[in-house]
Amino acid sequence: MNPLLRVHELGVRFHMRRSEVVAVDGVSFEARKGETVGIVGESGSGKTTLTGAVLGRVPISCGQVVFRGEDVTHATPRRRRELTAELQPVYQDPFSSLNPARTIGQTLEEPLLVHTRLPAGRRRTRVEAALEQVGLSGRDLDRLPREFSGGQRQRIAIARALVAEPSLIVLDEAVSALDLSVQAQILNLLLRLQADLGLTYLFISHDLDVIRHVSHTTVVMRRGQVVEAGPTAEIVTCPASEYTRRLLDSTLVPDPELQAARRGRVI
Amino acid sequence: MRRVIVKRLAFAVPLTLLASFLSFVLVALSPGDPAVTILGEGATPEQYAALRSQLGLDRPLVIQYGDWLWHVLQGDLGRSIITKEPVLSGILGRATPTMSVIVGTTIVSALIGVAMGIHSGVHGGVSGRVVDMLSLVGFAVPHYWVGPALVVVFALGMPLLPATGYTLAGLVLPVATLAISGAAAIAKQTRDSMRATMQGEYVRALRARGLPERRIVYRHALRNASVPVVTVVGLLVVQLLSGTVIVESIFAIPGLGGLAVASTQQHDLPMIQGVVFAFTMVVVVVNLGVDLLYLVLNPRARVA
Amino acid sequence: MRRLELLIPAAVLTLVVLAVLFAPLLAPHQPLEQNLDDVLGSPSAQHWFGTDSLGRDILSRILYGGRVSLSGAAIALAVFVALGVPLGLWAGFTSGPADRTITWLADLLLALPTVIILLVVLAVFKDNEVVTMVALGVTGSTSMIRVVRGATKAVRGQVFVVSAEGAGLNQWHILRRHVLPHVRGPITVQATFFAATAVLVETSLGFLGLGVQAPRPTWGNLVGESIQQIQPAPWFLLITGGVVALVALCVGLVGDAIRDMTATEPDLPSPSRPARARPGTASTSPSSGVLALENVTVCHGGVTPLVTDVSFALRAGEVVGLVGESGCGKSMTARAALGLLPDGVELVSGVVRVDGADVAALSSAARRRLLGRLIGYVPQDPVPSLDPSFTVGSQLAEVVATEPGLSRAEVRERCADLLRRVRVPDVPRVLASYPHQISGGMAQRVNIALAMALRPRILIADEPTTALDVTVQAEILDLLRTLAAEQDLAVLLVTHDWGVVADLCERAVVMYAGEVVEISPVATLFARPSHPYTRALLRADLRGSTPFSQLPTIPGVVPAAGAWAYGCRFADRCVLAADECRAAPVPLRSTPDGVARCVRSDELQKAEVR
Amino acid sequence: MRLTAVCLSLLALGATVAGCGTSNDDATLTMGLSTAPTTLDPSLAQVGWLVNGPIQLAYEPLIRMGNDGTLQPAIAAGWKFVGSDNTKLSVSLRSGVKFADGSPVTADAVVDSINHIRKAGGPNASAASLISGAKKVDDSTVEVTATAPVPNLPALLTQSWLVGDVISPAGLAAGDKLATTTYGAGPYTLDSSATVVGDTYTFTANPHYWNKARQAFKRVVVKVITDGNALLNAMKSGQVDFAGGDWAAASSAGSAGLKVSGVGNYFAGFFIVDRSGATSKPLGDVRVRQAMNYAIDRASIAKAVYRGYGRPTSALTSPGADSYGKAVTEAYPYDPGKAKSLLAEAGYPTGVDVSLDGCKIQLRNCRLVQQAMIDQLAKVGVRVHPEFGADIATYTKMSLSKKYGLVYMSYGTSPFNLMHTSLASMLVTPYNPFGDSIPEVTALVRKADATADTAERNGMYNRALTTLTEQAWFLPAVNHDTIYFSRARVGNVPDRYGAYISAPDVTQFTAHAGSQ
Repeated sequence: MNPLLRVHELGVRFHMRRSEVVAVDGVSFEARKGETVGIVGESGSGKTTLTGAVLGRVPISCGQVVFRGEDVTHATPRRRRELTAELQPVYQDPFSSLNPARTIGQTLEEPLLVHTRLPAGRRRTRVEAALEQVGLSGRDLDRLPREFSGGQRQRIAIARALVAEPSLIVLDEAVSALDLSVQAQILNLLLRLQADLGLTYLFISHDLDVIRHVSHTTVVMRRGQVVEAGPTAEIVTCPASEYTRRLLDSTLVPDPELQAARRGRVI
Repeated sequence: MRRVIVKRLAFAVPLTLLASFLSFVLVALSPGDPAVTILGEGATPEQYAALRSQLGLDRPLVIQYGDWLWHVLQGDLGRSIITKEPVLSGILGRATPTMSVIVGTTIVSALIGVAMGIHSGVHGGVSGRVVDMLSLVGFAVPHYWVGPALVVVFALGMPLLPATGYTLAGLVLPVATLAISGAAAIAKQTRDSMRATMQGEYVRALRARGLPERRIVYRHALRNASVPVVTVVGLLVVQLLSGTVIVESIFAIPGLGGLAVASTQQHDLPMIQGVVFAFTMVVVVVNLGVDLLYLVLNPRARVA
Repeated sequence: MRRLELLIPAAVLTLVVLAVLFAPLLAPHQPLEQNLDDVLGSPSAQHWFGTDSLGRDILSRILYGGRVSLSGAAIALAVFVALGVPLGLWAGFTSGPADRTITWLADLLLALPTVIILLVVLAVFKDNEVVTMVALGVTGSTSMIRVVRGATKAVRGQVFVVSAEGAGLNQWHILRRHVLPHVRGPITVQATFFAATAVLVETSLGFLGLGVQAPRPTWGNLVGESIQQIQPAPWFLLITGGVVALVALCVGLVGDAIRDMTATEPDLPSPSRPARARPGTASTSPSSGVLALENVTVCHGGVTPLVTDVSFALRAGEVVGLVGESGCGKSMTARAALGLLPDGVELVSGVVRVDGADVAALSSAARRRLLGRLIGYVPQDPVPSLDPSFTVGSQLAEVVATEPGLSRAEVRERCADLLRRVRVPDVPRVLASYPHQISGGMAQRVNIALAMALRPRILIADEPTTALDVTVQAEILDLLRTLAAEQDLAVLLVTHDWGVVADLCERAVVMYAGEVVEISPVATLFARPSHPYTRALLRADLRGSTPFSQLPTIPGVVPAAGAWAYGCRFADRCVLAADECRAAPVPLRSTPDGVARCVRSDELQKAEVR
Repeated sequence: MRLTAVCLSLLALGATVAGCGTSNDDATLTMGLSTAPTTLDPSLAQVGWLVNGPIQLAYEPLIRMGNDGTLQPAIAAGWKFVGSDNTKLSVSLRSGVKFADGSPVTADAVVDSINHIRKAGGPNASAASLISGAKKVDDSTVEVTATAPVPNLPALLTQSWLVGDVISPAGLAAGDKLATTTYGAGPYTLDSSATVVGDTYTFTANPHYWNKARQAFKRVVVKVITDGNALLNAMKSGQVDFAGGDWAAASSAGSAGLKVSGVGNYFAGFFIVDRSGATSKPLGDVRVRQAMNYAIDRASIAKAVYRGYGRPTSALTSPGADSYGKAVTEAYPYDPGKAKSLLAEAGYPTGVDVSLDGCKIQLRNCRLVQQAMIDQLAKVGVRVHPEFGADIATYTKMSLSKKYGLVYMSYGTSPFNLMHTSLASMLVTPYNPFGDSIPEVTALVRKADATADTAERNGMYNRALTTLTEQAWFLPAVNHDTIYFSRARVGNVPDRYGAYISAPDVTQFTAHAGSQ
């Protein structure tokens, strides 16, 4: 089966005044339909630039991005806009990713205005359906973002991504700013949606624990390069690279004894 | 730092050229005739024509401008058509009073405005409201209103200060007139940016380190809040260049504003060009100064 | 109050505009009607504002004159907005060549003397008010361009704009729907101030004898005429200038009010319900610790409780975690302990003791001396918590030098030493660096060094590793652990991460909805939580979960401050909740080695065992 | 540290500024000007304004016109017409007179100066053009010849008309510098180092001046203060000793202890320049022009606008002028009824429309007079449509464009032959842009010019003026004074000046002993 998304030897360079910064260097991976690719890395690893390149927001210096068999590396702006129906992002901060001046309904119908010619009534139905999919109600349409909690806003952001009925959702640190209990709710939601709708996720996170929970394959990045990639289970159990091992060792375990043991301490 | 200076100066050349060309064309296209100004009302049309040709005013505009530019490049700003005074000495003679008014106003406005702004921004509450109100009143009351009122009170009522003229004491009233609105604008900006800065995380951290509040406000917050204030001060200086006209008239100060008005009305092209040149230079220098101050105040701007 | 500040000037302005609009109906006299036998008459019953130099009624002339002047200002304003807004949006939105060109043109306009431009326009167009005001709008538009450009650039970077682009919206839609509404505030402010400026400039031209010529009245030529008559009739200028000043003031006030209304308010809960008195609970913690909070209650605006009845204590050398989700009051508790509550938030009751002394009883100067010397603070965001304008060295020296009697060299050596103690490599370079030049982890070390500079006995760290990478987080936690052990430091660690608690803390204080729900040693807490919230929150942690499995969650959300239930605040989300939970406020009860605020702790323990 | 730097620069600034201050001691006369002189060159200066003050200070005329109007010897010790037709004037020069640079004033210098000014083509061209030449008769005698009989030829050689101001040979050779420096033999000489062109002109006593009695001050400072209120404030606070003022401020100045004196010779009103109906046909009808004259309530305007310093007049003449006669000044009493019936008679019962080249600058209350007259004309059906030039030059150009039926009038009394030349001869001037003339009036004036007997000559001038007034070529409203304020320390300021004096000659003032 052909992968839904194939990224091949992707490179992104930024030209500063005097120097050139290589933000992403020769990154390759594939995302199959209905599966999740987790991209994990610390700050400066180039993971955000990578998503930008996939979404067409950052100019690609070399390599290829192939979506559904189509080379979209240098797609025209017009084609890019069409592609947004298929490729939707969800960002980290639920407080700033929704326009505070517009109602939920207005924000959610935007993708429909762009990608469809549905009449207002049908648009509303679709938006309500999306809201219900993420566990909110159609009654919330006319409310403003500030009336919702952080978790609810992230649900709304997910609903916005769902409205256009995409096949791939890029989740850029989508649960990093959430509290523990809310994070669990959103992860549950994402997993359920994937199962129900056959969605493909590109899941970006600095948190190896989150990646471990949601992704089928994992790409570990550092300084713009892939450190290692492969099935998640393999990577977290027997990492091939020293860096991945250090990442794993650095994660904390919510168990005092275990944690003390991991840190080589005795209580 | 050198980059900024070079960039600004490189920017200054086309700016000066375009500004001078635009003003040249604009003024030349407006009605009015220096020949009539010189010869008065009683001359014959032939005499006017002869004088115009003697002054070179009958040539095509582009030639006239090119001629002017050629001389400027050789360091010669020419002479006034009307008074025959060398433009350079005319500008310099007028620039000193104007610049003293501007510099005085800027300093006074900045001192008062920043003090008021800090007070309002840090303490807020009623005193903040009072500062807001004062700055609005300062903004709304016209100069032609304040100026004469100050003269009546301080020069005629209790003769503390001279009513007119360019002396150190004579600068007090004009500077006061202008500083009322100037301080208002600066106070507003200072208040807004102080308020934002005082909510910054490092201010909380500084407090948590037990530093005295005065030190936090004046050493840390003020410095970080000052970048937009510097912008406003820079704009104030530029606006004052034209803004002094009224005050120069009220207090009989021989300045650039009055010169701009008079030479425009007399169609004195070389003099107007000189004024525009001086204005542009001030704008360039002020912008450069503002940029350099940014660098001093904001280390993040230094590397890039 | 806010509304009045808008309503009063708006009402005055409306009155003026209406009066001017209906001048033919309202004016008591014809504006051109002369009476040479009654020139410069003082205000009287017949002529409320007196008469001018040709015996014309000043009130009527002001009313009619306003039609020219106010419509002139409206024209200038229209040009100002029509030119400044699109260009500013364009420059701010696109950046690149368009941005540079527009900025350059705006600078050029700034360099051209406005006086000369207006004079030339007046000369070419024979005192045509419309053209003059258009010219004024054009020259003024630089400021609008600058402001709109800046505001647009700020909005441009916002995530919701990026999201909208991601949703496939084209630029026009994004500008119209997402950028414009947010730039509207600054635009309105600029526009109102320019409108007032336009009125002032029009009359200033009148002062210089320029602009529309008499007999047709305008505010400008009325001002011009009244200036000429200032000697025999000073009230003439008083009135004409006064009308101008009044209008300018009201326009400015409206602008100010609009700015205040559009300015983003800090996200603090608004005062809604008065804090209900909780039944008194005995101080459960011994006040023997270096830091002790006793029944601390913190309110916003004097009425909305943010933290209620919090008591706990720290012993020297002990690391205590303050755990909970956002909105539970843990940060506010930490700030109450520091004595640095935000504006509008205050300690309503309870005592904070540092080394046994009631902090509230101290003078503010003495309280400040505690900070740094007895209590150190490590913030959440390491880089923004350092002043960007000073080098690390100078910020360190500033704190170190508060200790008297140190020479410069000693101060310098102490600073270097402090950095070495927080294991900063390459100390000289870091000392000379500005905050933006060092990494987050390094900045957090600097923050810790700053907190430790005066050798405090207590360290309050608010989510000190949340903003850091995991590898760095481990190092910082190790550092804190070492410092606590070596210097016998009491550490209060605010965190939402069970992993951090497990790694570093000996005891944990769990907060929910503004109150302490459980205090236990961490070993007990993780093994046998005594409060259902603790248990639920521990279970929600995905570490140790089966991949792709549905995680246990807590239904609902943390209630907002002020919207807390009368009984158990967690009852609505609790699987064990019974009627008795909702009946009355639940006091803290002792558990085998701590306290918990649950009436069904015992059932919980049983359920846990099962 | 930065603050210190600011303070230091502020102090430095203060020092420079303080250096520019003017001291106001007894030996210094400070006079205020409301307009900056465009030039210091007598050959290019405007006649008749106080603006000429600086020139009067530095240039000695052949003959000095006293502030009372009498002609007094100056460089010329005496003068007389040669023959009886008023065309040739013999001027004998005083010996030992020197220019400020120390060189002697010779007959050659006088001849060269007169011929230079005559040919300079300055604003004074119309008066200067009456002189056809000057020639040296011997070392102490110069003969000045007129193109036609000019009975007031001696007056042209006074400082009032500038032609007699003698410029030194060095000055004649100086070119453009003549505009910014002085080269005269007058009582004072310009101190360029203490002068800011357009703002402050400082004059010091000329050590070579022939008549020490006329040097009342060691220094004369001329300050330009364009704003009338600022000028008055400067006087009230003692910064300025003598300056022109405004009618509106007269009473306030008087109560502040300033002496108010009036120079009475200006006419305010309109020239009806389109007498053939080119711009507006009705103006070609004398009845329409007369109707306009009947429509003006001159007494009210005089009182309201000039506050006791203006008199109604129907004709362009003042008491003391050669053409004066009471009857002609009262030719058109205020009679709107008659104005309407004249208009109806001329075939315009619904009124007429005329254009006006209006006055915009602050010139002798012109804007108020203009508005008052437009209002009064409108009441009888003459609708005036004004346009305004931004400055005098534009105003002049507009009137010469022949597009306006009326031209604003702010005009000073002159000897009648000069007035006739610029108002009613074939000459095209801003006051007579269509170059109109009435042959019999011209003939009468020519005849008068050649008449030696003063009374007979003045009678003929009056008849010529009466004809022009009856033809309603002009629409004067008020004959008004211009106002001058002086502080008590200035002496010898006359209450009234001579008829042709348009601006006081400050060199005739004295320092009032013991004042201040």
